[in-house]
Formats: sequence, C-alpha cells, structure tokens
Amino acid sequence: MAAKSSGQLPVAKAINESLRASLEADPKVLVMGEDVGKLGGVFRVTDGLQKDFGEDRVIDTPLAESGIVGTAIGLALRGYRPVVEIQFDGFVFPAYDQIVTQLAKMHARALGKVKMPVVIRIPYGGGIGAVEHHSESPEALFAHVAGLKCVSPSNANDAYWMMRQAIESDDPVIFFEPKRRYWDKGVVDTSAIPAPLHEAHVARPGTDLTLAAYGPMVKTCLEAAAAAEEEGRSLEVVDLRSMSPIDFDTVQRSVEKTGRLVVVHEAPVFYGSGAEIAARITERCFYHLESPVLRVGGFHAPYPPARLEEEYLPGLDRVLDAVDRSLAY
Amino acid sequence: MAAKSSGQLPVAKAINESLRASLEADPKVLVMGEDVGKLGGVFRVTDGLQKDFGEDRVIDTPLAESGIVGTAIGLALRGYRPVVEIQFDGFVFPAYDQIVTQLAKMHARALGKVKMPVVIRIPYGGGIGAVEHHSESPEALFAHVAGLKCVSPSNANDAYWMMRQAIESDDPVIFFEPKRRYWDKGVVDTSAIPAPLHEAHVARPGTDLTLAAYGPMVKTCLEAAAAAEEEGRSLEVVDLRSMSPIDFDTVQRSVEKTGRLVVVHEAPVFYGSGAEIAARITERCFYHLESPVLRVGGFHAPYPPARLEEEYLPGLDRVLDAVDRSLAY
Amino acid sequence: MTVESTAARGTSRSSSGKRTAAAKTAAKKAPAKKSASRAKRGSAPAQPELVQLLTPEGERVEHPDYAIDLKPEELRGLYRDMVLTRRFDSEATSLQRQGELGLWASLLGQEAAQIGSGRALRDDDYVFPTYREHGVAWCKGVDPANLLGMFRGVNNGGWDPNSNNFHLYTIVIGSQALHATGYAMGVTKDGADSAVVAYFGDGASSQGDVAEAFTFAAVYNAPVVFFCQNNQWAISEPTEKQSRVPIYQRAAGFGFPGVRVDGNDVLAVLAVTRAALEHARSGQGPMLVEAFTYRMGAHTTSDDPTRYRADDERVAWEAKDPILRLRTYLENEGLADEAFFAGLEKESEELGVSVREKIRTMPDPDTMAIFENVYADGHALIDEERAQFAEYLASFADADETAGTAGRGH
Amino acid sequence: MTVESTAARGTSRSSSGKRTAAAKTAAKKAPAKKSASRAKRGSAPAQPELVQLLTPEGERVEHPDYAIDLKPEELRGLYRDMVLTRRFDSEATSLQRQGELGLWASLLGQEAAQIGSGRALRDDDYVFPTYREHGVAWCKGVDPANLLGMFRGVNNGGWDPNSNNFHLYTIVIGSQALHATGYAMGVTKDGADSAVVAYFGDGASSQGDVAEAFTFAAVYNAPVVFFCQNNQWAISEPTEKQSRVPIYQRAAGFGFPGVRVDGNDVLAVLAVTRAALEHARSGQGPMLVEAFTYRMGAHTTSDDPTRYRADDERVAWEAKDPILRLRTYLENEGLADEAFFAGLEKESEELGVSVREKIRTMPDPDTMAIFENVYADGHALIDEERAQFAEYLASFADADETAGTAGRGH
Ligand SMILES: Cc1ncc(C[n+]2csc(CCOP(=O)(O)OP(=O)(O)O)c2C)c(N)n1
Ligand SMILES: Cc1ncc(C[n+]2csc(CCOP(=O)(O)OP(=O)(O)O)c2C)c(N)n1
Ligand SMILES: [Mg+2]
Ligand SMILES: [Mg+2]
Repeated sequence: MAAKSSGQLPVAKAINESLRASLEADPKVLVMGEDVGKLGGVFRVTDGLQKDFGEDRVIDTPLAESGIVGTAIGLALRGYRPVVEIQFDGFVFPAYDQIVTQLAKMHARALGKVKMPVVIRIPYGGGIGAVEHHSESPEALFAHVAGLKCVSPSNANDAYWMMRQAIESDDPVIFFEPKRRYWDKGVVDTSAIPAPLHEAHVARPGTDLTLAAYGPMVKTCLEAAAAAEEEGRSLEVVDLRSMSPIDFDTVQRSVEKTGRLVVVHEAPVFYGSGAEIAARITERCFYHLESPVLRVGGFHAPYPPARLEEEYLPGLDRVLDAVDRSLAY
Repeated sequence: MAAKSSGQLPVAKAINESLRASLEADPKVLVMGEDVGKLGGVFRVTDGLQKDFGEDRVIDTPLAESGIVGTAIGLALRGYRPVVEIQFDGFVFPAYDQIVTQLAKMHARALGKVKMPVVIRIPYGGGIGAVEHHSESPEALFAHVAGLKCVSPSNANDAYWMMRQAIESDDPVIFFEPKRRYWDKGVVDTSAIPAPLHEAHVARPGTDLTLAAYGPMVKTCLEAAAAAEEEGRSLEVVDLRSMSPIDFDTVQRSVEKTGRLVVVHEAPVFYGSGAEIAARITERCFYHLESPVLRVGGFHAPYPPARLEEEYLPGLDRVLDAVDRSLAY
Repeated sequence: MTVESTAARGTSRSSSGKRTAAAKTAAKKAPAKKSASRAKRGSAPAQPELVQLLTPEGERVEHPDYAIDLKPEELRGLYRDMVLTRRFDSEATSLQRQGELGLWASLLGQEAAQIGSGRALRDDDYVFPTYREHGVAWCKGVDPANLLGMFRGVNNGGWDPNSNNFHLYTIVIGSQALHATGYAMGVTKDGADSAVVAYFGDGASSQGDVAEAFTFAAVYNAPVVFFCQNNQWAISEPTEKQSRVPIYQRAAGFGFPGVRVDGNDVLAVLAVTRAALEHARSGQGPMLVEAFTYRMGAHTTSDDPTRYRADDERVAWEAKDPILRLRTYLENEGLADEAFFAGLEKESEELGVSVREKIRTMPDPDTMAIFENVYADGHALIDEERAQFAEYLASFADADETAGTAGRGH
Repeated sequence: MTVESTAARGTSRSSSGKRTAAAKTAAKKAPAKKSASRAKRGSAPAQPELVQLLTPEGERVEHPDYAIDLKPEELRGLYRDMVLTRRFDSEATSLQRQGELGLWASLLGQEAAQIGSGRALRDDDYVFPTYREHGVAWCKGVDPANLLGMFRGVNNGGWDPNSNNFHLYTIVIGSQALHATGYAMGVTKDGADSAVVAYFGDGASSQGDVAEAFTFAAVYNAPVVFFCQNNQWAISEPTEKQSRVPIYQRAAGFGFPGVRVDGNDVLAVLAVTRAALEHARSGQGPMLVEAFTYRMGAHTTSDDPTRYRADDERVAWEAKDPILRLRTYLENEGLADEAFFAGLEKESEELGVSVREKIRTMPDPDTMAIFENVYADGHALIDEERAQFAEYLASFADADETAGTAGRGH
C-alpha cells in the first residue's frame, strides 16, 4: 500500500516507507533494535511497523548493542535479513567487535558459503543540539574495515531507494542516516529505477572546482555552490552516496574537468574519508590538479557541547573558505 | 637493577625492561591483562614481573577486554597508571567502546579535571604465521579518534624508551608493538636522553625519494633502501614512530628534499594512515612533489590465512615497485 | 505487611500479562517432564522479597534483616532532601521547556532511591552515576546548577569529580559500572576502607559491561555496591525486555549477594545501602542492590511516554509516592510541625529561584574551548588546527572591520 | 558416590588455597554482622552438585534427575567416538610438531564432554563451536581433515557450516554465544523444534557477549543450550580468575536453569545434554550446562603449561580419564570383547594415516584467493586491487622470462 506513495516526504518518513516496503516484499526481513517497536524509534523512523508487522518481525531488543548485532548475525545465518537500528552514532561501539570481527568477516571466513545480509542503521552527525555521543560521524571507522559497505543518503529519494538496495544486498551494509536532515522533505519516486547503490551522483554541475560530500554535507555544499555562483564561481557538487566502496571514477571525471577538489564531511579530518579521497584522486589526477585536494571537516577533538557545534561543524563559510584557498593556488 | 642494562636486547625484552623500570620508578604503575602474570604473557613480554612486583601490581585479569580497559579507567581515576595488555590485535575490539567513548574522552569531558594515564599495549601486525585475528594492524581505527595517542616503535631502543615515555604520559597511549620484530635485537641505551615520543626519526638519509613507515615496516623499508642503493638509488627512510600525532614536519622536510614519497604500512591502504599522510603532505608540499604520494599496504580484504601472508604483506618488492612507479612520473 | 502493594504492579500491563500466560502454557506443555522440574530449580520465586520499612500508607514496619533507627531531625533531613531534589528537578524540566536547556532527564519518582542511597554514603565513598542521579549529586554536595551544564550544552560534564567524589554523568549505558569497579580495586590497593557505588538502570543490566563489572568485582573482591534503580522502563521498553527474573537475582550467579528494596521507601533504601556499603567496607566484596521504583515522568524531555505506556500505571504509582509517604509518617508521628513544612516550602522556592538565575547567566563556552583539554600533554595537530581556526575566525573580524559585513555563518 | 573424587581438585593449587584462606579471614572479621549472613544467602554451597553416572573407577551410578539406558552397541559407539577423536587429536598434535600445521588446539581430556554432548544432538540441531570442538565436529560428521585447514593456515574455516549444521570455529572468545542465540531465535520464528548449542569455555564466561547471549536467550525464550566446558584453565589462568562460584550457577540469575555435570563422564554428559536439548525443544527456553573437565594438554601447541601449573594436577586428572573409565565399564560388564578393541585400534591407525595423507596433500590456496569472498556482491576497490596485484605479479613472470631471475620476494 505505502509502496505506491510518491511525493514530498521527509527523509525519516522515506526510510520508514522503505522499511515498510522491504518488510512487505520479503518475509525474511526483520527490524530490530532498542525502542523500535511501540515507540517507533526515538526518531520515529520505525513508526507503525510493529503494529503492522507484529512483534515477531519488528523486535524491541534488550539494551545491548553487541547482543543486537550478534543475534542479527545468528538470524542471518538462519536465513533472515535483519535491519538493525543503533539508536545514535555514539552507541555503536559496544557492537564494534561483532561488526568488525564477525559480521565483516563471516562471508570470507566461510569461503563464501554463508552470506551476511545485515543492515545496520545509524542515525549520525551533529546539528541537532544534542548531548554527548549523539552527534558523531564515525564512518571512517567502518569504511576502513574490509567486508563492510558504508553508504549515506543525502535526500529523501536516495534514503528510500538506498535503504531498499541495502536490504536487498547480500553484504553487510552500514547505513548512515543524516539525522539533521531527517525532517528535510524531498520527492520520493517509488516507481523509478534507482541508480546503483554505490554510484556517486553529480548533484550540481560546475566547472571551476569540485565539492565532494555525502549525507548531511551535500546540502551544505549545494548551498555553498549557490552562494559561490553569486560570486561568479561555478562549483560542481558530487554526492558520493557511498563511503565504501567510493565511486572514484565519478570524482575523477569531475576533477579532470575542474582541476580542483574540496572534500567536505562532518567527521574529523584526521584519518577521515577526505584523506582517502584526497590520496586516491591525487594519484589518479596528478597532472590535472591545479591545487592540492583540500579537506573541510571536524577538528581532532571530541564533538563539542551543543552550544559550540555551530562553530565546530563545517558550514557554508568554511566550505567557501576552502574554495577560496583552493582557487588561490 | 635491570634498568642499568645496556646492550643488545630483543624488542620484547626491551619492553620487558621498560615495564620493569617503570614499575620500579613509580608505585602507581600497574601491569594488567590476560596471562600477564605467571605465564608472562603469550610473548613473554611481562616475564618475571609478577614474581618481582607481586599480584597486586601485575594483575592477571578475567577474560574480558572491555572489563580490562574499563577497570583500568577506574584505576586511573583513583590515581594509578595502568599498562594494559591486549593479547593480540584482533582482540582489542571488545574494548573498543571503552577506549573510544570513555578513555579517549574522559579528560575533555571533565574539562581537564581528571587525567587518563593509561597505556594499552597491542602486539600487532602479521608475519608470524598465525591464525585469524592474530595478524592485524588496526592503528587507523585508533588514530582517527581524538583523545588517543598512537605510537609504534621499530627497534629495541625505541621500544624501551617509547614505552617509558608512554607510561609517563598523562594521556592514553595506544602502544602498537610490532610482534614480528619482537625477536629482533638492538642496542638499548638506558642512560641516553630519548627523543620526544612523537617525533619522527630519519632512519636512513637519502636524496631521491622518501619512504615513510613505522613499526614493523621500518625494517622492510631499510632493506628496500639498501637494495635500491645497489641500483644507484638513494632512498631516505623516515621512521614515523607516532601515528597520532604524526610528525608531518619531519616528513615535509624530507619530501621538500626528495620530491617523492611512498608510505608503507601493513594495514589496509583504504582509509589507512597512508591516506592521511598523503593528503597532508600533498597539501604541504604541493609544489615540491614530482609524483603523487604512493601507498603500499594491505589490500581491502581480511588478513589472509597464514599461507598467503607473504604475498599479502608489503615486502621489499612491493616497496621497490612503488619506488619505481614514483620515479617513473 | 503491605509489601505486595508496592511490589505488584498497580495495573496489569498487557505485555507482562502475556509473558505470564506464556510461561504457564510452557509449563503445562511438559508438566511431567523432569526438565520442567529442573527448570523450577533455576528460576525465581513468584513474589520476590522486597525490603520495606515504610509502607506506601506511611506506616513503619520492621524487616528481620534490615533495621533502622533515625532521629527526628534525620528523618526531616531525608524529607527535606527529597523535596528539594524534586523541586530542583521540576525546575530543570521547566527550564528545558523555556529553552534554557536542550534536554532534561527527570528523576521524578526516584527521590527515595537516590536520597536513601546517597545519604548512606560517607564523604570518602565514591559515586559513579548515570545521567539521572541528581538526588545523589545533591547528597554528595555537587552544586545543582553544575548538573545542568551538559543538558544546556555548555559542557559535557561540569564539575570536578574529585572535589565531591561524584564522577561525571555517563551516557553510554553501563560503562560506569566498570569504572566504579576499577576505582574500587584501587581503593583496596590503597588499603582504604572507602566504598564505591555504581548506579545503573534496569535497561543497563543487559549491557555486557555491567556483567563484566560483576565478574571483575567478584574476582577481585572489590568494595563496590552495584545500585540498580529499576524504574521499570528503559525509554519505551518494560523490564521484561531485559530480564525474565528480578534483577537482584543476577548477583548470586556471580558470587555475591543481591537484595531488592522498595525504592520508594527512603528508610529501607537507606538501611539496605548502609548494609551493602558496610559489606563492601569490611572486605566482603561487592553487593547488588535493586531499588524497585518507577519513572513517573518521561524518559527525558524529548520522550513521549503516551506512545508506549498506559497512564493508569503511572497513576497507580502515584499512590506509592516516596515523598508523600514520609510526610504522612512525619505528620502521623508528630515528627515535623507546620513551621518545618512551611520553612521547607520557602527553601524550595529559593532553590528554584537560584537555579533559574544561575542557568540564565551561565555563559556559553568560548569557541576556542573546542580545542581545550583534548589532551593533557598536548598534541601537535590540535595546535595546528587551533591556530588555523583562529586565523580563519580572525579573517571575518578583518572582513567586518574593512567591509562592515558579518560572516556567512560557519 | 564418588562425586567428590572428580569435583575436588587432586592437588590443592596454591592460588586457590589462598582464596579460600582469604575468604575465611574475611568471614572471621565480621562474623556477627548481619551483612555476613546475607552474604551467605547469595553465595554457593561449598560442594556443588555434579551429575555423574559413571565413576572414574568405571562404576555405573544413578542420579535422581538424569537417567540413561544405552544398548551395548551405543556404549561401544561412544567409546569408539572418544578413541577416534583422541587419535585424530594426537595426530594433529604430531602434525604440528612436524611443521604441517602452524598451531593445534588439543582437546585431550575433554573427549567425554564433547562426544557426550555431540551424540545428544539431532541432525537438525545446530552447533556453534569455539576452536576446540573437534569431537563435536566428529559427531556432526565434519571431515576431520577439514578442521585442520585453519590450523595449517590455508583458510580461516574450511567447511560449509550448513552442510553439517556445524558453524565455523570462532576464535574471538564468546562471540559465537550470540550467533547461537540469534540462530535459535530464528528457529523459533520458523516454528521448528530444532535446538542450538553454543560451546564456550570457562574463560569465555567472563566475556560480556556471553552474558548478553544469556539475556537475549532468556528474554526471547530461545531454544539454545549454553554448553560450557570448564576445563579449569583459560591459557594460564585458573577458573578462580573468572568466577568465584561455579559457572553453572550463572544461569539462575538470568532466569533459566543451570546444571553441572561430570565432564569426564560421557554417559552423564549425554544424559544431561539430552535433557537440556529437550528443555529447549519443548519451548522452555535456554539452559546452561557446565561440563566440569580438565585440559590435559597445553592450551595450544604454542603454550608451555609448565610455566603456570603443577604437573601433579594433571597427573591426578589422569585417574579420571574419560576413555579409561568407559573402557573399564565395558570390560567389567563384558560389553565389548577383545575383537572390538583390536578392531578399533586398527580403525584408529587408519584414521591417523588418512588424516596424515590428507594434510600432506592439502594444497596451498591460490594467491588471488586473497581477494575472493570478501563481498558477496562485489566491491569496486577489490576489483581494482585484484587487477593491480595481478599485473604486479605478472611483471615478475615477464622479468623471469626475459632475465631469468626470480623476484626479490614480496
Ligand atoms: C550504549 C547505549 N545505548 C543506547 C543508549 C540510549 N539510551 C539512553 S537512556 C536509555 C535507556 C536506559 O534505561 P535504564 O538503564 O533503565 O535507565 P533509565 O533511563 O530508566 O534511568 C537508552 C536506550 C545509550 N545512552 N547508550
Ligand atoms: C576476545 C579474545 N580475547 C583473547 C583471546 C586469546 N585467547 C585465546 S583462547 C584464550 C583462553 C580461553 O579460555 P577458555 O574460554 O577457558 O577456553 P579453553 O581454551 O580453555 O578451551 C584466550 C585468552 C581471544 N581468542 N579472544
Ligand atoms: Mg530504567
Ligand atoms: Mg578453559
């Protein structure tokens, strides 16, 4: 029923519809996590699912993240396709061992004999004025780990489709949901044929410099590009969508055109995804780059208390400052 | 007594002497972990310490890494300086939550009111023909986290001194011990004044290209440099010693001289420390670099079974191949 | 004895009703089987013992194992603590509604559990709280306004843990149980006879860290009291989602005693916590106290409990209010007069005013605080990033000066 | 009954001796205190009950809760399983010494615990082992040679878990307890009546994951048997470093039954595991079985137990050998004749030969296997790295061809 919906939806609701459609399409799909049942999750992303699919398929779990992921692995071994919710970014770490040593490696350990179709949903990133552990961007800590795939949608349509694709994937997918964009509306076309899950998307074409981002920072980059236009600069914005694998081809094509690249993410810059993108694109485009790849992101400091997050988070100005610096080379 | 020793020591024994000297110097220093007592650790790094300092200071713990690190945090809050052993790299993940959300952040959370002088020793890396989880190089997963410091010695003298400095540091230090080099002997001068803990060291001067490495790969790079010399190439080898912070100044100086950089580590290249070094050095030395920074490291795959590790691990040939490619630009 | 009146739920919750029915069916399925009889051996008595010294009706009752004899001023003191704590708490809730705080985690209904345990502590005892122990903080002398800093978003912990032996609030569920255990191991090493208390919730009892804390505490015989406030909810999940037996029973399997106390009875909580602390102090190791209480309000100000629990459950628990029952007792026994209650009302009012004032004048942190206290011994990258950011910020100041325009927002 | 003869340690280990002394002192310190009496309530009886059906001397005894009645051929079958398992195990140890394996984790002494529990299983039951369950693998029909792959270093798990319902060996201690629980939750969802067994060691009982598995299994009433082989050592650490009460008692605090069985008595292990499986199958949820046994050898071939334990402890346990006692029983009761034992000896020899042959001809994996099976649906970076590495390797082949020199070693 809901799968026919097509129109303006907030990102959170788009994910809800996607989960609903997945639960309908495949009886092996399960939703599990803390408070995902009656409450519908603290962000209401699973709202109404337990009511409609029952406690057997939408499962309130004990408060233990390692237990949630560990039992999800067991359920996957039994043929289920669990979609696990981690309540906030900062609470994924008790499950880190199960994710890194078991979930990521089981398929290889079994020489391909078993599959691990587990999706781990993590509402991530800052900008919502929350207390400690509720605003982090830990994607690099997962993308470095072979066996995992990591994606993050930036808009409602991608949220819907990428979640469906993640659930259909036979590999474990860490699905980073840009929580500060949960309420941003966008058109969701549930009848369209979606792009491949790990393909980047040129969200705005331009000629002078490439901005690469994913998740919450795509909007920031689009705003920066709009502001730059007023100053006569044409910025291309690439929405990476996937942090593992990274669609370097699309970025490369863009940089071969623009000659300059700024990577933007909320996560700390040090050892962040921007480093990997900078290193690889520099290798691929050494003779095209007119300036070094610059990175805009978090500082090497714990996510600050809410009253400082506006200063801490990369915003329009910090992006444009990097653009200025890049163009000044 | 042992602190006066000065002469050829294997790396493992150098660390043992360092722990012994630290236990002697400060009654607040504790050693704790699985099998560190009577057995002296599976690598005998803590050999004899319990016998000499008692069960109260050299503590065999229950088999629970989160518990080990979590209680070490509590002991630090009480004024102790615990040195924690994680038996093998692959077993640090159950403690990851305590390390990332508690140990790394406690000092900042308390606005500086409490300190976290905890050292976490991790024998890491491959090359010893071990089974799964015993050969990994997870340093990037710690270096990305603000609040932690990460170091790795490449030789016996550094092993001795860096451990002493790590224990004296008021910050949490993840101390990566190059397990395949445990048995490599070197002169340990216990009376010398050591270099600062986070300073890189030019292990071999050269003019044509810089090799940057740390821990087990320093030896490999030195061997590569020796082999290259025969071919008339002068490679400079920088022993980074510290992965957080990274002494970019020393690398920069070297690259400004050589114009080329290859970073070598065992850890997977994707999102690895080589990415951070490549990105930052490219930014700092954009006009000096005659070729892109190249990276030699592990593939984006789980550490393979032992019979494949020789192929998997970066060795002389893979380093020299990268050198060839860099010089070909 | 009216123990059951507190132990039994006021209204039968449908999910809990189901669980009982299911258990019965299972038992019926294989009634003659030996395994069924064995199952019983491992499982709990139907009506767990609940230590109570003051009934919901304000009547003093005795318990064979736990006695208490308090002077009138001590009783009034407990009452005052609870009233002021509640007042502070409700003030904070209002301040959140007024936008002064980003969030608040109310302790409403848990005053007896917190004041009773908090007042059992000596100064040298050390507390490891969750994020809801405002009443314990009060007992340890932490300035209430300091508790608000993290909820306002000006810091992640606004006090020096060592000045009141009250550790920072810990948000990652269960972590602090291990810190408490490690700290207690240190107390033993120091030859001190202090005790340590680790607070945690019913939900937290599922976390591996809490189980590991039990193991370490037992193995090292650490002087730590595990104090579980079972307020029956972990956000939207009832305790049945965490355990199928009462939580205090967890302890025996780790080799130390556990006891369940009426968490809305400040006298019983005080008596039981004192005994547990004495147990720890005297070298007998850890003990688990489960204070059976109820979260009267929402999980936090962000929560909407109407989505998952019936209001009549809360209403039923109102009859067991911890403050009300002590007041009834004080009044019935003539242990406090009108002047006391009136004076307390005034003090309450003043506390509210002072908290309001303090919060409204609480300054935002300096931007550059982002880079402070990340490391005790410094870190080259922090220095570099601090300098770059300062330069970046200064460029706006320059722009402001020269062009008179504001920055575009960071 | 000679239960004590197995339960009590043959020699008093100094550390365990100390612990008892310390406990006594503590108890003496505060003998009259109420808290001391409460402490007792929470702690274990001194001599935990140990289910035994066959004494170390080979005598059949009865147990009120666990009966067993096996035909002679079934008894001989159990004997055969244990003998062949031991033979395979000692063959693997030799192969390690000869350099054919990088490592071996011997099960010597734990044959009864593994065969007894393994033979209680139905085909549709699913096993989650540690790295030492060679005997259980045998019962589930896994080709013994396949078990050697990971120890030889040719793979990280050499069999399809679903072809024998025997999951891959898991090295990260305790992880598999959660996988087993999740799998069991799936069994329930499927409406099947299979059971799942999670094997783990005494050391593993300290891991948070095992406690979380207990919680999930209890809350969802999952049909999982937690089978703890308490072989009394976790590498160099005696069980006292993990728990101060017998491990089977852990279960009650999570709301399900626990039982301790003589792990060197194959009949008792079989009977108890059957009951536990039936308990799970019949909808009564999880159960914990602690098989009290002894690791006769080193932790692995890399270990040197002389560094941390007295040889006389091992010697004392030799008298409780699981194979010997069943042989005595078979011989005394005339249940097996010389021909049987001789035939088995021959079969044993053949097994050894076939394992030796298989291992020596086990091929090394192809280099490019590094890139295989990392993802089920592929990953662009893997494709890129595979291609680059192939090209790199090919460059040596070219060099070889043209210059006739070998590569410099990767
Ligand atoms: C590791 C972790 N997971 C999830 C959360 C989100 N969370 C915050 S409070 C809470 C419920 C805690 O329940 P309980 O332990 O009973 O304490 P209470 O809030 O009732 O005092 C949850 C799930 C968290 N803070 N930490
Ligand atoms: C998480 C983790 N930590 C440490 C280790 C190293 N290790 C391997 S076996 C072992 C002891 C296990 O003892 P136990 O659970 O009693 O099983 P046993 O070996 O006696 O069969 C240890 C510490 C590991 N494999 N995993
Ligand atoms: Mg609660
Ligand atoms: Mg063991």
